[in-house]
Amino acid sequence: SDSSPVDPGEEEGDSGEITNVGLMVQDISNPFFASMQSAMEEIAGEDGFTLNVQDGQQDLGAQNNQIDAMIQQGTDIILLNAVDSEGIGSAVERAIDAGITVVAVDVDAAGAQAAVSTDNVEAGRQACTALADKMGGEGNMLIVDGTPITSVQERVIGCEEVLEDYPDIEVVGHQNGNNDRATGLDLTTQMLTANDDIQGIFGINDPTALGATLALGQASREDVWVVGVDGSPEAVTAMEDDEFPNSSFWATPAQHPNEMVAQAFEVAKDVRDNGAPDEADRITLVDPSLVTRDTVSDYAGW
Amino acid sequence: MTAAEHVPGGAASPGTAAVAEPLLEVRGISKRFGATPALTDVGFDIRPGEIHSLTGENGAGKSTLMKIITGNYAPDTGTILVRGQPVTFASPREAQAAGIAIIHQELNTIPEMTVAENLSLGQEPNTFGVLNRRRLVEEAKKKLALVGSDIDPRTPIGRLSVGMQQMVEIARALAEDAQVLVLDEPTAALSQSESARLFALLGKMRERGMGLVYISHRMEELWRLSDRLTVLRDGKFVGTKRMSETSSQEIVSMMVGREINDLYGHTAREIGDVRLEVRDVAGRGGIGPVSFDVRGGEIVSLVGLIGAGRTEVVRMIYGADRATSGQVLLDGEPLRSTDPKRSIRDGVALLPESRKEQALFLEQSVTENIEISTLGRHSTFGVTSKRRMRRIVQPIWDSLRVKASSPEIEVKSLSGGNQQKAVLARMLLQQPRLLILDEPTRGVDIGAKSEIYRIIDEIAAGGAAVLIVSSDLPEALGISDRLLVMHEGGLVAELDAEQATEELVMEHATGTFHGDEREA
Amino acid sequence: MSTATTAPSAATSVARREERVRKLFYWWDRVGILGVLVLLIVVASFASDNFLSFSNAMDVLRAISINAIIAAGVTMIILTAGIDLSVGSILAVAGCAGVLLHVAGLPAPIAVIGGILAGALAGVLNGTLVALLVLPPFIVTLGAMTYLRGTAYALLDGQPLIANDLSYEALGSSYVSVVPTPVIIMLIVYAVVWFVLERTTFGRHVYAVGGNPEAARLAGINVKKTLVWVYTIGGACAGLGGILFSARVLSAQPNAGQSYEMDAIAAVVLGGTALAGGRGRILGTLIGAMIIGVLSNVLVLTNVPYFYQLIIKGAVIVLAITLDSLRRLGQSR
Amino acid sequence: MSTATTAPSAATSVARREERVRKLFYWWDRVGILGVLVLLIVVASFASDNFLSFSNAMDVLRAISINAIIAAGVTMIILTAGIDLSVGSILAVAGCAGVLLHVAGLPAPIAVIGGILAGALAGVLNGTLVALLVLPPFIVTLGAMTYLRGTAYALLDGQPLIANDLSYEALGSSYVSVVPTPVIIMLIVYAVVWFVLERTTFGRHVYAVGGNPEAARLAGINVKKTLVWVYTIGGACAGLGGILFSARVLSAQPNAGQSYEMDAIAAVVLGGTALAGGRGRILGTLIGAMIIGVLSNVLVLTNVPYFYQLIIKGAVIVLAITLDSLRRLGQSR
Ligand SMILES: Nc1ncnc2c1ncn2[C@@H]1O[C@H](COP(=O)(O)OP(=O)(O)OP(=O)(O)O)[C@@H](O)[C@H]1O
Ligand SMILES: Nc1ncnc2c1ncn2[C@@H]1O[C@H](COP(=O)(O)OP(=O)(O)OP(=O)(O)O)[C@@H](O)[C@H]1O
Ligand SMILES: [Mg+2]
Ligand SMILES: [Mg+2]
Repeated sequence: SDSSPVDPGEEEGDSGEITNVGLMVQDISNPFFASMQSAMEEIAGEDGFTLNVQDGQQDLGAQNNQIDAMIQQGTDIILLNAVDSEGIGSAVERAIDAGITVVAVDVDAAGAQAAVSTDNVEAGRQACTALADKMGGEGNMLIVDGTPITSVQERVIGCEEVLEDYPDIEVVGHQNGNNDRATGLDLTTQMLTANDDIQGIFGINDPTALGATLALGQASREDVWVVGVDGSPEAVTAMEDDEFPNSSFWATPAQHPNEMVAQAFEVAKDVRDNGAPDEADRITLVDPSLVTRDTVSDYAGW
Repeated sequence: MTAAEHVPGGAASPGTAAVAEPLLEVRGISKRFGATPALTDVGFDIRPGEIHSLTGENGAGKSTLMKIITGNYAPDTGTILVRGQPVTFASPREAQAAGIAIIHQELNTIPEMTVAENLSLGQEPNTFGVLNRRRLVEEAKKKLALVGSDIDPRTPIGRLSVGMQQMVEIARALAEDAQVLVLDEPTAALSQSESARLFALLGKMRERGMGLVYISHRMEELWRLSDRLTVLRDGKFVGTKRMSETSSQEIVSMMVGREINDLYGHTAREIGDVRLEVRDVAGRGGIGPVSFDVRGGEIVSLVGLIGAGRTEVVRMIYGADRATSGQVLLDGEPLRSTDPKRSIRDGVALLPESRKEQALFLEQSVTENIEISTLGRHSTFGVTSKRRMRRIVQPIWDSLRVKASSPEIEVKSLSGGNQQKAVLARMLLQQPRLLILDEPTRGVDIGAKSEIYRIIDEIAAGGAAVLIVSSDLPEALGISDRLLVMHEGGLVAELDAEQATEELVMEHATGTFHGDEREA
Repeated sequence: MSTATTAPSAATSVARREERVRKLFYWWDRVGILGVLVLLIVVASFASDNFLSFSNAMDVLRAISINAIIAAGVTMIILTAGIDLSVGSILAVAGCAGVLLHVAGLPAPIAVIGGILAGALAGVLNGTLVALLVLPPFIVTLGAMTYLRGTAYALLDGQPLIANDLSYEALGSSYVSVVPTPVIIMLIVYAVVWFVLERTTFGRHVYAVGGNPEAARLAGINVKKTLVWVYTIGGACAGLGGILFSARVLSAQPNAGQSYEMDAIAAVVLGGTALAGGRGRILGTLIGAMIIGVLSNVLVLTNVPYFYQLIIKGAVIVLAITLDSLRRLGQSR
Repeated sequence: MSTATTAPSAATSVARREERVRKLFYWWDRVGILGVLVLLIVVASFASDNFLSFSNAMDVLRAISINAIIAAGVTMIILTAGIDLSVGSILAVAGCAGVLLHVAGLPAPIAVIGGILAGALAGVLNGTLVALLVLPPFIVTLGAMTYLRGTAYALLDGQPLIANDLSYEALGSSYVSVVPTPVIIMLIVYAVVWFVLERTTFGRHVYAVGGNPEAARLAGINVKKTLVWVYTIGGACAGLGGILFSARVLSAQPNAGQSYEMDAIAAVVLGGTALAGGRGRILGTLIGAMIIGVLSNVLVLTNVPYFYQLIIKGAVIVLAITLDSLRRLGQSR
């Protein structure tokens, strides 16, 4: 629908050479996305292209503008981690019209030629299954939710799906923080006051869950188990008993941002050489793998 | 006092028809602000073709009464009659529509806007809300012509002097076909020549049959202008007199409830050695170079027309503005005079020209306002003590006879004259060797004035050098030992106060002096 | 300019020259920050080869269009010595309203007007609280920022609402000849606001209320009414911004526009409008918005790492206002 | 009070009574928003059974401690008619500095002081630009907010730095008897700031500079120095906030403190300090922070869904300032 009379991407042409790659993430201060960045920097060093990393600051408007600037820049490939998978669609269309290969990473992006993404619903399922089992299938739990963005919401959906199978588990508190340690800590502290009798906590990502863990430690609460999502290095630390003795962190479904972004880059190259895959193969879904205290020693990490 | 010699304007004025129905009359007006009764059962009227003056001490309720007449405040009780018909004004607009306009004590202009825009404010010429800019300027020119002014209507009004801004406000009132015009201390910030122009204009308005209410603390102006005079005291009506049937003594005693015999309170002071030496001080905008001395125990006035550069000179001495060249010595020691903080430490105090803009912290208490410059002196390692402060402030507070319930109330709730006393108290606390006062009695009532003069005299008697900038010639002549006259940035004459007359000073100040008795 | 006309008297010619100088100063005083923008553009075009192209210029303008439109309304509000922190949330609410109306099957013009009206309505509430209850605008609009954000979420139950067939999509993505439609809309908004501020009685009242509310009241200006209108217009501008946002991303995003208020205020203040009210020009705001837009654009184009982008952006904002203030200092000497 | 003393004259006793009434008004005027807080607490204790408990009270106080400490510094800045939008970013930088010093092996006191100094340093820069170059504080600190955030990211390469063995952890999580340490620190900060503002010459200068800068200069106050100090203290308070933050979350978080400036300013303004400067009390700020804290707490305790929390929070903030302003209107009648 974009009828731009000026089409700067065309001049560059699709000469097989990749000189310019853009990596767009929702929130660079999250270690998860930073891990994507360092993985791509490594590849850029080997392959000799310029990497342009942009932080979306959770703002769809900003990501729109960044895509426009990348079009100007003559970017060859955009690896896109969208703030909103559907809302970014019109910008993706502009980029593709300008001859850029767009591959979505972690969360799908409408219109992207291909996507390599984690199944966030599955991650939520894994986390809450682990938690429910650890709780012995009964008791009260808290959900420390995050900002209303797709990836976060999908995890909660997955979790709630699982909990339907555990009628004896009740969610007695459900509050939204900012996906970070500090709000995870504050909200959990207050919810613990509101609800004395708690056995489990689900945090929508590792920073949030670790905040909840700190809250339990500061309130000297034992016999409460926490699960997060991501498989981040700090979560690993928290699960390794000797490093973090009082930790109540139980499990985290590991996603692999570094592998994911590398895979997305391979897919992008493939798209450039052989054209976009058909609808059935468009999405490469990477299943998360659950890491618990019991299995953490076997986990390679990011 | 020369004021009594003036012929009361009213006696000669043909417009004064004693029988004419009042344009405006108020009866039994009362108004309280919280617990403070500002007005109690006051009556007042104004007839066509007269100037009815209103006077009384600071805080007597003059401005409040006028604000009621012009629809700014609603009275608690009482009636307002316009040409015999009772009215109530819900807003200033309604009063204006009834032909009643006011020039407030404080300027009510919008500094960023042009003269034309200010003149048309609220009733801009427009077609369906779209400004007609040509008519805006044309109408402004016409309105300005009413007051005989030819300033460019496109100048931002903030660039004009206070006097010029006031003329613009008067033009606005006249253009609205006001029948009654209230002027609340219009000359407080005006120079001699600007005042003269204003008086001429008022005379014309009176001839046209308008009724004018004129509020002032300046006795000579009251004599010069008024047909009748009403005095308020503590919010109560004291009396209305025809000027032809009263005397200065009577008016003063009506105002302050006692007689003031020696307004300027001269004592025999001992003039000491030279304290202040100003050597070729020059500043931006063609000020100076000027040179003069002030001795210990001596009171010297710096006089001249508005814009003559007096304020500039004293500000440079104080270090508020930077001098481009020259030197200032105090007791033989050069003053670095680069910032006020230093000057205060060196024993120089300045009472600035505009108390609201340059001296007062309106939201703070009277005590806090008084002690601000001497906090360092009266604190231990930067820690102040309220009790100690009160002990220091109290005697000065008492001696100044400030009219307020307590030194702890906010200074903004004081009347103008009492605010001025608070600033003066700040200067006193500094115990300066050189005291500079820029327009020290602007807007101050006669009772307070006499107290301020007494204090100034006492300070000088204590050995300080006192330098006063005053636009009030009788005051300058009355209080000082010596006068320095400035004209267009330069010092043109030095006169002995005993021998000088208003006429002589004006000749020097306007640059029309041709005699050869020039001393400076 | 023609020398053939009869020679004017020396006095008139001096007067004319003075008039010209006066006009020049007037102009320079008003758009002086333009110098900073030009400087930035020069630096930018050296820093990146891709910067100085027509299509990139259009990108920059399109990128700033929403912020600039919001900032136009905020300029009026700040001129009255007020502030509006709720514009970002208004944008979200208006976008949601527009898309919901579209989804409800109403024609495009109705959806667009509905969104703008939703913004205006939020502005009416802000203005009423500020004007009639004499509350500090900062807190009123901070509260509004919070409850309107909640409202946007509640309207859509927290989920973005996708509308790939959005009836007013053209507002976000089409072109008028070679110029993107949002840019055209932005220019129209500025032309209108300029006209309102400079050429209507209402505009004079806005300046008067900000310059000296007491004098304005005494002159018979309805200060409260003026304030309510100004916040309403501010809300309508943010509402239009929300419509454009939704048209650009083809969806209603309840979390859209977060922290946009800061960008808008930055544009206004960079543009020379005083937060104390009464002084400022709408054109300055456009230039302020452009400075921010050019800066963001060139930082992406030159591939500066994100952290350093922030450092440079912050520093340039401070530098811009410093240059502008030095100019003003120099002028007053 | 003793009736045995010789009876004072009627006049003195009336004067004494008036003095008492006056003092009451003085006090009420200063902490009037306290009434709103009390009302909120009453409502909250009906809304949630868990609200009125000692441990929850401590939770609330601990939750507000960082915001309240930042707001104490911001109060001083606002009293001078300034503003500081950079406190959130300063918090991040200071937290990073503290943790980095710890990681570098320096003892806890050095790390703590280092963090606070980092904050103070950022404040010095803000203050210098505001005071010496006479730039608008809004833009200066908006710029600082951006470049300091970038600095925090750059210091840690964008990643949180976890320090589970943080040497000064006790500041964040320990208790003094039954009171959490951050709460004690907050109370100390308020006592100090109260003393500085009310009992020192410097405090008087702060009010004077905010009330009338020109008069302050002529009264012999070094306005520029006062301003630089105020921003420095503001920076130090935010720095202390950053140290407490890092001690609480056992890590340096470069994205910590985002939008904290708004919470701090809201506390200050709710507490009755005028954004125009020169008028306000530090105790009001503490109460303002508590209002925000109690509100957030009770919304969590009653498990209100997120969207409605936002709506209620925004509405209550507006309501609180409305109640406070009605009180003031009533008083002046
Ligand atoms: N808005 C107000 N609120 C409270 N008190 C007020 C207000 N305006 C005036 N007052 C008080 O009412 C009294 C009368 O004040 P007013 O301004 O009318 O005096 P005035 O005669 O005009 O004095 P001045 O000669 O100093 O101008 C004073 O005690 C003053 O403090
Ligand atoms: N606001 C202003 N804008 C421009 N020029 C001014 C302004 N105020 C004063 N000036 C100019 O500064 C010079 C000195 O003014 P200054 O105020 O020192 O005179 P003054 O003799 O003290 O008169 P005043 O009675 O106003 O105090 C004059 O040339 C005057 O025109
Ligand atoms: Mg008065
Ligand atoms: Mg002067």
